[in-house]
Parts: sequence; structure tokens; C-alpha cells
Amino acid sequence: MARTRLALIDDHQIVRDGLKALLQDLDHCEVIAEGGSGEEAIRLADNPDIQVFLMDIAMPGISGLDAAAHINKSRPDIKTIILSMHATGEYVRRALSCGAAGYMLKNMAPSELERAIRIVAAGGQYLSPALGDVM
Amino acid sequence: NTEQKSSALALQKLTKMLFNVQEEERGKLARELHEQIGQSLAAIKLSLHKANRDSGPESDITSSMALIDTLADSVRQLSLELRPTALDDFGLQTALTSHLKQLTTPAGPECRLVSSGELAALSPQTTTVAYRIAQEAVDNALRHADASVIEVRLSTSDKMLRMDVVDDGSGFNSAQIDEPAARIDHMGLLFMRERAKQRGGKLDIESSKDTGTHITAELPL
Amino acid sequence: NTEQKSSALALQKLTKMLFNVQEEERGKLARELHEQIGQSLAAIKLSLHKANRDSGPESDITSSMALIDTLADSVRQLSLELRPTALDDFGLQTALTSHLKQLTTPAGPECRLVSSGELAALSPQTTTVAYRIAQEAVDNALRHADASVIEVRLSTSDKMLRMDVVDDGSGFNSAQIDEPAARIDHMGLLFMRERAKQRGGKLDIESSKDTGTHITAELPL
Ligand SMILES: Nc1ncnc2c1ncn2[C@@H]1O[C@H](COP(=O)(O)OP(=O)(O)OP(=O)(O)O)[C@@H](O)[C@H]1O
Ligand SMILES: Nc1ncnc2c1ncn2[C@@H]1O[C@H](COP(=O)(O)OP(=O)(O)OP(=O)(O)O)[C@@H](O)[C@H]1O
Ligand SMILES: [K+]
Ligand SMILES: [Mg+2]
Ligand SMILES: [Mg+2]
Ligand SMILES: [Mg+2]
Repeated sequence: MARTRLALIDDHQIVRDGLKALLQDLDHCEVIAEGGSGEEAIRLADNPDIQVFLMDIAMPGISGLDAAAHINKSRPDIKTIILSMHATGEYVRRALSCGAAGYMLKNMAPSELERAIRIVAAGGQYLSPALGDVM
Repeated sequence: NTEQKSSALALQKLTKMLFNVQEEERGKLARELHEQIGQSLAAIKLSLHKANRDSGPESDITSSMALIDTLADSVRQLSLELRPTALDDFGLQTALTSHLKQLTTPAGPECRLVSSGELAALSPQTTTVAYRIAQEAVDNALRHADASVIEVRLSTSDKMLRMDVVDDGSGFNSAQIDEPAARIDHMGLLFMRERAKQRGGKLDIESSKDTGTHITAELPL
Repeated sequence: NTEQKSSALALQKLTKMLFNVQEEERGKLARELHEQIGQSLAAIKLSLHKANRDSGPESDITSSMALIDTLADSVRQLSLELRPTALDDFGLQTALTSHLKQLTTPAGPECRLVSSGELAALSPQTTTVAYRIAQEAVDNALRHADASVIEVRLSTSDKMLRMDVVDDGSGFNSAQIDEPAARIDHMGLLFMRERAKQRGGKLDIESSKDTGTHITAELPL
């Protein structure tokens, strides 16, 4: 089966490194690009190989949510999973209205990450179970 | 009378500034906690997940520990910037000594503390006020004076603490300080003087191009 | 004249209180960072040392991760208390809604927000001032009123935001508020009024035993 090709966007290098290390162990996906800002994400969206964005919200300049909305218009085929520190409904709703296909918290377990990528790559929507009570 | 009116106005401005400073400080800290510290914790957790999955190769655990050390350092730094615990635990001299030591870099001016004899015991209020005045005065000297030495001098008499903050830098026109009109982004000297006044003490500023800046605070013990 | 004199005196007291509040807040936070967070990090590190020595039994790593979750929660809570990021990211209504939700407990009064129609856009200054006033008024109602409902109401007209904070509790003698003499440990109402004034708005307080307390703030958008 073809691997899902990911782009990783977070302004904190240590978070990116941590995620990359985890994703390396997953067979069904590979990280082919990374960036540290919403602007970079928008630029990376020109890359036809990218299928899924893992996107931080809080970044200097254009936020991950605005970048997701932008990419959702220019490349509707790309799926974005928002990685967030916020477990509040408002952020989740905003993410979905920006066209995000997934929303998960940064302290998730790797198994969750694996599932989320599988589901959005197949065209579905993924919301972290930890959000159950805020929606 | 007009003097009272203008002093009321100046105070009005001052409280406004204080509210703004407080709000900004809170906002900055809240973001820092949420972003910096929160992100680091998330990263540590990720690397432990990995350690756990791979049934714990030493290198993953070791790198998690390194991340924790870095985080602990920045938490310590943040705490220090807010209010050094040394101020409560060991008093003004110790807190100022470490503060000045931290500010001294190879490229910048030497920052040092000189105490004349044994100091009398200081009240917590005076300890705080003196520390904040010194902090602002030294910060100013570092940022504006282009000095080669910045010296904080402490001495106590029967009832008073005297503190001098002296630099050999470029000086400035200290007559401007009493004009609140131009002081929206420059609050340091104003706050300094206000703190001294509210502690029942006073603050003098002397500055000239030739001799640099000399600030004297006198505060009741 | 005496009115000006006494208002200057009141302002003088206010700035003193503000300096004290700021200093206390900084001190509390600095300790919390240094002790609470610092200690937790040390504990996490210890448990990882153990994991490493025992060549990584899962249970040690798992317990380290649980410690990190707890720590991340308290960092988030600390950040929230300082200044909710939702205030900047989503504005007053959202920030107040979560704040009130957090304050509502099974045992305590119901805290709720009611908005009349669509609100006009608020400036960042008014957003902050209104949030701080609501926060203090609700805190007072929770602590002093023994109410069963605490309601915050928002509406905007052409140029103004109107905010009411209403409780059905025990009320108090609001005439006392203007006597600064007795107000060393009671600064909430004073700060509230001062914040409104400095934003070019005003604050009214009505309180009685029978009807509870009703606070009205009007602020330019
Ligand atoms: N030691 C000094 N040497 C040279 N110039 C100084 C010195 N201290 C103050 N100044 C001058 O006085 C001005 C006012 O100082 P003040 O501390 O009030 O404000 P600031 O340092 O500019 O801003 P803030 O303290 O609010 O961050 C400075 O901008 C600087 O031009
Ligand atoms: N909603 C209320 N219901 C009943 N009493 C109130 C209410 N709000 C204020 N009060 C009374 O007014 C006093 C002054 O309130 P204020 O907020 O100024 O100070 P505080 O709450 O006592 O202390 P601080 O706000 O400084 O922590 C309170 O101590 C309380 O007795
Ligand atoms: K992989
Ligand atoms: Mg970020
Ligand atoms: Mg300054
Ligand atoms: Mg109160």
C-alpha cells in the first residue's frame, strides 16, 4: 500500500523532532516536508506530493487555522489535521470551519496519531476522543 | 490649584500605565507558559512515547531527560525574572549580586555591587523597592548609556538605606523626567521615583555628558 | 481645594496598591514556577533515571508520562488564570463563557452569560477592561453574596458596550466603596471603577439586601 505523504508544521523545533521520531516508526506514512509557520505551510501546499498536513495552531504570523483555511481553498485535495494545545470547543469549531479534517491534542498517544492519519487520508474526519465533552 | 490638578493628572496617567503594564505582563507570561512550557512538555511526552514503544532504548530516555533539563532552566529563568526568591530568602545584597553577575557579559560593561560596611537589617518593603529601583536603573544604564562600568552602592545609616547607581556612560537630560507628556513608552524613571516616594523615601537623578548618570535613592530601613 | 486634594490622595493610595498587587503577583508566580513546576520536573527526571537504570521498564516511563500530564494541566491552569488566550483569539464572549463555565460547580451558584443580539466588534482595550471587571464582579458574587444565580449580560449600542453583572445574593452597603480609608485588603471594587474610568467609561453599583447586587459598566467600544 502506498504511504501517506505528510507535511509537518510547528514553530517549535522540538515538537517537530518529537513528532518526526514517532512518525518514522509508522509504516503507513512518511514525512516529506516540514515548516515552522503558516506562511511556509501555504508555500508548501504547492508541492503536489503532499497529501496531509499536520498543523500547529499558534505560530508567529499567519496562524495554523488561517493557513488551513487558505490551503483548503487552493488545494481541496489536501487534508489538514490540527495539532493543538487547546481542548476547548471554540478552537475545535474554528478548526472545522477552516476546513480541517482532523483535530487532536498535542499530548496524544501515538496510536491516536496513527489512526487520525489513516482516517483523514481515507477521506474521513477525526476528532480526538479527549474532546468528547467540549463539543 | 493647578499644581494639584496636574499632580492628580500625572497620577491618573500613572495608574493607567500600571494597569497596562500589569496586563501586558500577564499576557506575556500566560503565552509563555502556554506556548513555551506547554510545548516543551508535549515534546517530552512524545519522546517518552517513543521510548515506551521501542521498549525503552536508552537514547530516547536520555534525550527526554535532556529536554527536561532545558525546560527546567527556562522555568528557573522565568521565575528569576519575575522575582528572585533570593530576595525573600537572603535579602537585597545577595539578590543584587546575582542579578549583576548575570548581567555582566564579556562584551558589555562590568556590573558590580559595592557595600559600605555591614548593612543594617532592611524591611521587606524596602528590600523590594530598592531591588526594583536598582533593576531599572541598571537596565537603563545597560540599554542607554554605553558605559564601561555600572556600579550599585549600598550603605545604611541609623534609619536610612542609601543606594547609588552610577554609570560612566553618555548621560541624558534629566530635566525631561518631570514632563509626563512625552512618557508613554518611557516609564522606568517615573516608576522608580514613584516607588521611592511611596516608601517614604526620595530619589535624585544627576546626569551629564561628561560624568554619566548618578542615581541616588534614600529609603527608610 | 479639598476635593482635588483628596482625589490626589486616593490616587496616590491606588498606585501604591497597584505596585503592591504587582509585586505580590510576581512573587507568587515566581515561587509557583520555581517550586511547583521545578519540583515536578525534578520528579519526572528522577523517574526517568530509574527507567534508564533498569533499562527502561515500561511502568517507570508510563508514570513519568502521567506526571507530565499533571504538570501540563497545572501549567495550562496557571496560564488561564493569568490571561486566557481565548480573549485575544476569540474575544470577550468566548473567554467569559469558558470562565463562567469553569466557575460553575454543582454546589455553587449557576454562573451564566447572556448576550443581547449580535455584539458589535470590541477594541482590545475594551475587551480586556470588560473581562477584568466581569472577573472581579463575579469573584465578589461567588465569595461574598451567597447567591443562587450570577449572570453577566452583554449588549452593544452604536458606540458603547454595556455589561451588567447581576446576582441574587445578600447585597452590601455600596456607599462604603468611596471611602478609601477602610480599603487596604479590599481593592476589587476600587480597581473595577478605576479601570472603567480609565477606558473613558463608567461603573455603577447598586446593592441591597432584598435584590442582591447589580453592577453596570458602560465602555466605549
Ligand atoms: N543611565 C542612563 N544613561 C543614558 N540615558 C539614560 C539613562 N537612564 C535613562 N536614560 C534616558 O532616559 C530615558 C527615559 O528612561 P526610562 O527608564 O524612563 O524609559 P526607557 O528606559 O526608555 O523605557 P522603559 O524603562 O519604560 O522600558 C531613556 O529613554 C534614555 O534616553
Ligand atoms: N456581589 C457582592 N455581594 C455581596 N457583597 C459584596 C459583593 N461585592 C462586594 N461585596 C462586599 O464589598 C466588599 C468589597 O469588595 P472588594 O471587591 O472591593 O474587596 P474584596 O472582595 O473583599 O477583596 P479583594 O477584591 O481585594 O480580593 C467585600 O468585602 C464584600 O463585603
Ligand atoms: K514512517
Ligand atoms: Mg506553536
Ligand atoms: Mg528604562
Ligand atoms: Mg473583590
